[in-house]
Amino acid sequence: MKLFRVLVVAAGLLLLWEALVRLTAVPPFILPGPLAVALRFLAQFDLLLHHGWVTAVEILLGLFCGTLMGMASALLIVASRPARAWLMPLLVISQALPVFALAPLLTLWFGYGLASKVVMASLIIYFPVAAAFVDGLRRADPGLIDLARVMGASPLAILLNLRLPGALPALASGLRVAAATAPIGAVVGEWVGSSRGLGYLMLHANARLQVDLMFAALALLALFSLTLYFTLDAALRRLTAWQPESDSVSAAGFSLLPEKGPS
Amino acid sequence: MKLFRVLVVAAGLLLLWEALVRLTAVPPFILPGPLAVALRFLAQFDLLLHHGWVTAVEILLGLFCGTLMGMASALLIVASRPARAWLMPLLVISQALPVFALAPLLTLWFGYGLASKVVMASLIIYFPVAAAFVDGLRRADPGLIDLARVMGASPLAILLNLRLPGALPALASGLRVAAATAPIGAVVGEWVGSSRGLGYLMLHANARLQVDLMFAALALLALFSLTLYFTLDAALRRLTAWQPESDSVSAAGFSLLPEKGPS
Amino acid sequence: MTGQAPSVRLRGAALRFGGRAVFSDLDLDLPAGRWTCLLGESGIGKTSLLRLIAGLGSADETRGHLSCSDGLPLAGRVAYMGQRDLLLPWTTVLQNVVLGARLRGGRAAARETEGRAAALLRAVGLAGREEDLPGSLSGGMRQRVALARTLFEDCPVVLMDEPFSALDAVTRHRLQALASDLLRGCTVFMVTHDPLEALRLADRIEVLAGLPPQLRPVFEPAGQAPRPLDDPALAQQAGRLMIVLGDGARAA
Amino acid sequence: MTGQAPSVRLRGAALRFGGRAVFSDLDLDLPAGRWTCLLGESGIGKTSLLRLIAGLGSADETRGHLSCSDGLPLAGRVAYMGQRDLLLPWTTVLQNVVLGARLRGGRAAARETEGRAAALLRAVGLAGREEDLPGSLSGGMRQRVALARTLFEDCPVVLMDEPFSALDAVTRHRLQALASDLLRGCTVFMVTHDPLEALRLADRIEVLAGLPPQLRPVFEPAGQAPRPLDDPALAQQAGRLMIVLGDGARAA
Amino acid sequence: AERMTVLLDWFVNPDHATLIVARDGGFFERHGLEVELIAPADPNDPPKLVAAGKADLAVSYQPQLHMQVAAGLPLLRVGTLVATPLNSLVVLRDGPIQGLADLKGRKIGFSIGGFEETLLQTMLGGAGVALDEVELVNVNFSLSPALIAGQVDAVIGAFRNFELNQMDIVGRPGRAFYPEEEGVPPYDELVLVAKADTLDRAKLARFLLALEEATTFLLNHPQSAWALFIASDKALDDELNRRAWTDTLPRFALRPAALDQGRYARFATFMAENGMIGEAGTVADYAIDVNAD
Ligand SMILES: Nc1ncnc2c1ncn2[C@@H]1O[C@H](COP(=O)(O)OP(=O)(O)OP(=O)(O)O)[C@@H](O)[C@H]1O
Ligand SMILES: Nc1ncnc2c1ncn2[C@@H]1O[C@H](COP(=O)(O)OP(=O)(O)OP(=O)(O)O)[C@@H](O)[C@H]1O
Ligand SMILES: [Mg+2]
Ligand SMILES: [Mg+2]
Repeated sequence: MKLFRVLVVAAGLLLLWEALVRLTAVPPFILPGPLAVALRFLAQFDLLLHHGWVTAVEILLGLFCGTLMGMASALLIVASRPARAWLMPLLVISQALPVFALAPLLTLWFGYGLASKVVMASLIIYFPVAAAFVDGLRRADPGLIDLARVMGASPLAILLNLRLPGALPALASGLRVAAATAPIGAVVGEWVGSSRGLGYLMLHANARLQVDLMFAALALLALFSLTLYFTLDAALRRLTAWQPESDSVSAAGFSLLPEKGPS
Repeated sequence: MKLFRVLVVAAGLLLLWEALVRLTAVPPFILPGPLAVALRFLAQFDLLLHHGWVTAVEILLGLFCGTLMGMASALLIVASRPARAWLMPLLVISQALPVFALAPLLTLWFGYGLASKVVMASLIIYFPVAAAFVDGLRRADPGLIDLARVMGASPLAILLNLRLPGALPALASGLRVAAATAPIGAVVGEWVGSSRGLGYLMLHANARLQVDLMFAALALLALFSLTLYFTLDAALRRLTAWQPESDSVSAAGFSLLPEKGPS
Repeated sequence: MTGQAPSVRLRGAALRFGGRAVFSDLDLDLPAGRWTCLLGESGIGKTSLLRLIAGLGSADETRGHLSCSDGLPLAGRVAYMGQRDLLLPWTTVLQNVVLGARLRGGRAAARETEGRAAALLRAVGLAGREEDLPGSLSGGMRQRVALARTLFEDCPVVLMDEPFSALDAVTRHRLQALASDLLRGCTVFMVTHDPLEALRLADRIEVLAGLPPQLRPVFEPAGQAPRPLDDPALAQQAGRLMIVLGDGARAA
Repeated sequence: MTGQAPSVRLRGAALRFGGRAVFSDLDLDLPAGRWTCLLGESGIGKTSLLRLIAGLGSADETRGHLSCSDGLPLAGRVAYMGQRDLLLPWTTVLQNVVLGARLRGGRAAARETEGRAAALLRAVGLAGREEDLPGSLSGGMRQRVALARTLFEDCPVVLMDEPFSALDAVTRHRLQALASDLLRGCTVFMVTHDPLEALRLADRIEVLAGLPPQLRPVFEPAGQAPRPLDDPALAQQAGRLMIVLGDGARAA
Repeated sequence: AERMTVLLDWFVNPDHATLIVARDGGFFERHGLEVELIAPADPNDPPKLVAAGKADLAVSYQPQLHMQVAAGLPLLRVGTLVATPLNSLVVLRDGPIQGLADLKGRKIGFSIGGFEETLLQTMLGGAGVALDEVELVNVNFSLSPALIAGQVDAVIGAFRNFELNQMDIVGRPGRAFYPEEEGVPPYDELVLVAKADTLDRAKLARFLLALEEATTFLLNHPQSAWALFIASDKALDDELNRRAWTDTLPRFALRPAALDQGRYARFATFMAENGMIGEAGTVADYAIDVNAD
């Protein structure tokens, strides 16, 4: 059922794409049709796989480091008010600096290899994770915190046992955004300078007007994002299952059968 | 007091920057010291202001459109389960596509003017806003929803009167991320094609080895981000004042004086 | 209360959470225009039964037949006061009271009813707190706002889950009289833990007890509610009711 | 309870939210090892007073002098049961009961005490629900978990805010006896709305009433708590207490 | 073997043929060098990184070299890859622009390199059009798409061996105007730069010798060289590269190490006259012949 839906979405997207190409008469060197892209995808599957693999590693490492850094900053920010006052502006700035300005600096410090891409991807997902987590941590139920204080809990114990679990749903929100953003982080990281990876392949293909190859790479990247997002989503849902959710549909009132005849 | 803190943060940042430059011996053509940048900032204030103004307009419009689109998608997603099934993957994909791949397409459709930058800035902040808002809307207290159902409320009335206000804190989280991200969206837009704006100025300065001018522009951009973030933050805090927050510090227990002598 | 209140008839109600059945095959009649009280041990399923009648499902399986004496569906003419106060934290006390009007008719409709809501708030002793946020109220005050909201709904059928549990004896006594007065003619179903409260207000008392839980109609207190608490008959009945409740507890 | 319970002495307590003073210049003595009950109208400031003693501030201004008979600070040896149940929604009932041990001593310390916690859960009638999440409990069950958690704390001073309000008469009766038994020798301060409960458990009853609210020591019921409810002396005292409460309400 | 890191100016393309062939044909190896080629995405970065000591050599452009040295980067041109300009102003062949004078009031797209305004000023000036009579738009990577899609009327910064073929392949052939025919002194498009203060002349001499041998091989055996080139990366084997390959061959510097002092001095003077650098300076400040002493 779920797989079926995904397939239908995919088919719908492709149709939309085809329609777009036809209706707006976009020249193929700007937006090729899905068929051309699919053919190219199959024809250069090895190449895509080779570069895709590199990018996948960067994405996962970036997600890992970024999440770790983000969570650590958030804990720091919530643990002490001074940290918050000083760290928050830094955090915001970290988000606002365009990569290309930092690229030479990053290459200088981290070299041309994996490291600089991972740093880039981490930087990009760092802020959403940290911001969401901070918000979650600060929104802990004051009643619970009061209770813990009377119980003689240290601020650290309160952080770990009360604020942290309570902030998981908010953290999950941030992580979902991060999961969808990490691929673009890695690709932008490859922009810093590389000779492998989907980002490299795309720029390369773009520079040479191999637009169908570029879109094939793009499709693979989108696939990564979706896989990452929905895998993480499922995992996070399990972790925050205690949190009541109310779909407009799922929590609908049931209806009892009206009585038919005397029973 | 607050202003004082901001000033201290700024001073601290500059010191950090200076220390970085000195300790790591970064050559000035990769990272100039803060003094050189400040001098350049003053010397070319008019130029920076001219380009900065363009970018500021793009940022604000992008933030506005992106937020609107994100909120609308979130409402749609929560309002109907089918919309959720179909729209969510699209949303994730929208986040995962690197802008530069779409840039030729976007400029083809929207030209090199304001529109394409606004579209790009909107695209970049769209997902964080939509994702956070969806999470907030779905986390409405099921008890409240039940109550409203018994009261005979339509799903729309429930959405507007219960889910929406309840989701404001989560939306605020998303908006904070958006505020910090919007500037980079506008800059990337300019970078793809433009003849004005801070992004353009940065590229231009970079190509001419006017690294201090580039960093002056970067500083202005960071200033934009900070202003935007903290302004929005203050506004959002007022809007969600009903939400209990518990700082580790502010919600601390007070202590009664121990009694001294008979009273 | 507008219109004639119907009687409500529930047959073969069953409810299950996961592997644990709360009850199965319960039959219940709520006589038209009368006040029925439900007592029973904590956790036996009173709230679940109330929610089932209100059409609210969170259980994994819910079954049963529900009908009204006038043949019309119950939905849309029932007011529900939950065990939690369920106030909207982001809006004022007054806006919480007019919530029903707002949800059904929008902001304008709600505004027209604000006078009536303010009068109800005065009646429950919250005059002057109309513009406060619920977060600044005490537990009992919050419960009184929820009560005012329920009374405000003006429905022919009213379901209330421990509506006076957080109130002091004096306020409780006064609000029982108020509710009894305002809900005269309504078909009321109220869960309570206080036998005296049940005896004071109910036309009919049911006890949910046993394993599997069964409904046992116990009393039809005589006289017109609200009955005075110092009535010696009431004290005697209270003793008998406690014995029934104790038996139920021992049986489970 | 470990160690000798101190008496607690509060002088000149004052509390203000925004422009609204809740009370000012209250004096209160909690005799060592005795059970003090506090009654009073809803919203008069009982919870606020309890929180003040617990060292919890959310008011805009809090003043007063607090001391213990042994000269040591009160913090760190007081158990607090709030008016809301305050269960952690993400962890099991058992883990909620051992929360104090967990917060003070970490996971390992908590594990050692799980046996005692399970026994307490059995005592409050929740055997078999140890591994459930609080979200799947009824209101009364949640309150019983909170009670178990408070009893688990084993502190010389215990503050409880309407600890039995969501329980049916039978369970309430049983748990009153349990608490009275387990808290023997503790300095207990309990807010309640039920005069009979106060008469059954308290060594001393205080009523908060008036404008500005003042504490009026009313009763020192004779005999050993928990007193049987069918004691005729108790019924008579209940009548007198109701009159005091009614007076207080009229005065305000 | 001694390791060397060379930063390219852009993704691998036929302009780098001699480097690729020298690496994959074993020419570097024969001179005891193990060379790593790294492609950046921003052509502005490599010179900075070389100046910061993060690589031995960078591929850059002669006009940028003058600007970089003027900005204080410790760089020296030590070799030449492509000895003619490649940059050109391109319009659609069947479009409305027949001569440079037609550009008056038109839109010109450019990819910011830092030098395009001077180029345009000189080229347009010759046709009697002032720089402020055209509208400049930064189109970044999308030079030919922007032109083909009609979003701009001309692009500057297009490489004659590359963009022209690109346009031809998609059926919208272009017409190029060459800077060196429109008043701009000829220059070396692609040069190799090294950090001035840590120059290892002997090593560089070996490097350039290997490069020279590779260039000769390229000219003598274009087919085998092409095979080596596409073997280095499968993605390179396409119609565009094949065409660009042919067009680039005659433009490679046959003597990569050789330095034409007069030509460099003339160009420096041109740059200074146009305000791109403060003063022309002496050639020795920015370019050397590693084999001279
Ligand atoms: N956070 C707050 N902000 C503003 N006012 C508050 C706040 N908390 C309590 N109050 C006010 O303080 C007064 C006393 O509240 P408190 O909770 O102590 O009452 P209470 O005696 O416990 O009542 P109840 O029996 O209903 O629980 C009330 O008028 C209440 O509105
Ligand atoms: N969401 C849920 N998930 C699982 N079990 C539930 C859920 N809600 C209620 N239950 C179970 O159903 C049973 C009946 O609960 P209900 O709330 O109806 O009790 P109650 O009679 O109202 O008790 P109380 O007097 O304590 O409010 C309890 O055993 C409870 O654990
Ligand atoms: Mg219940
Ligand atoms: Mg209270």
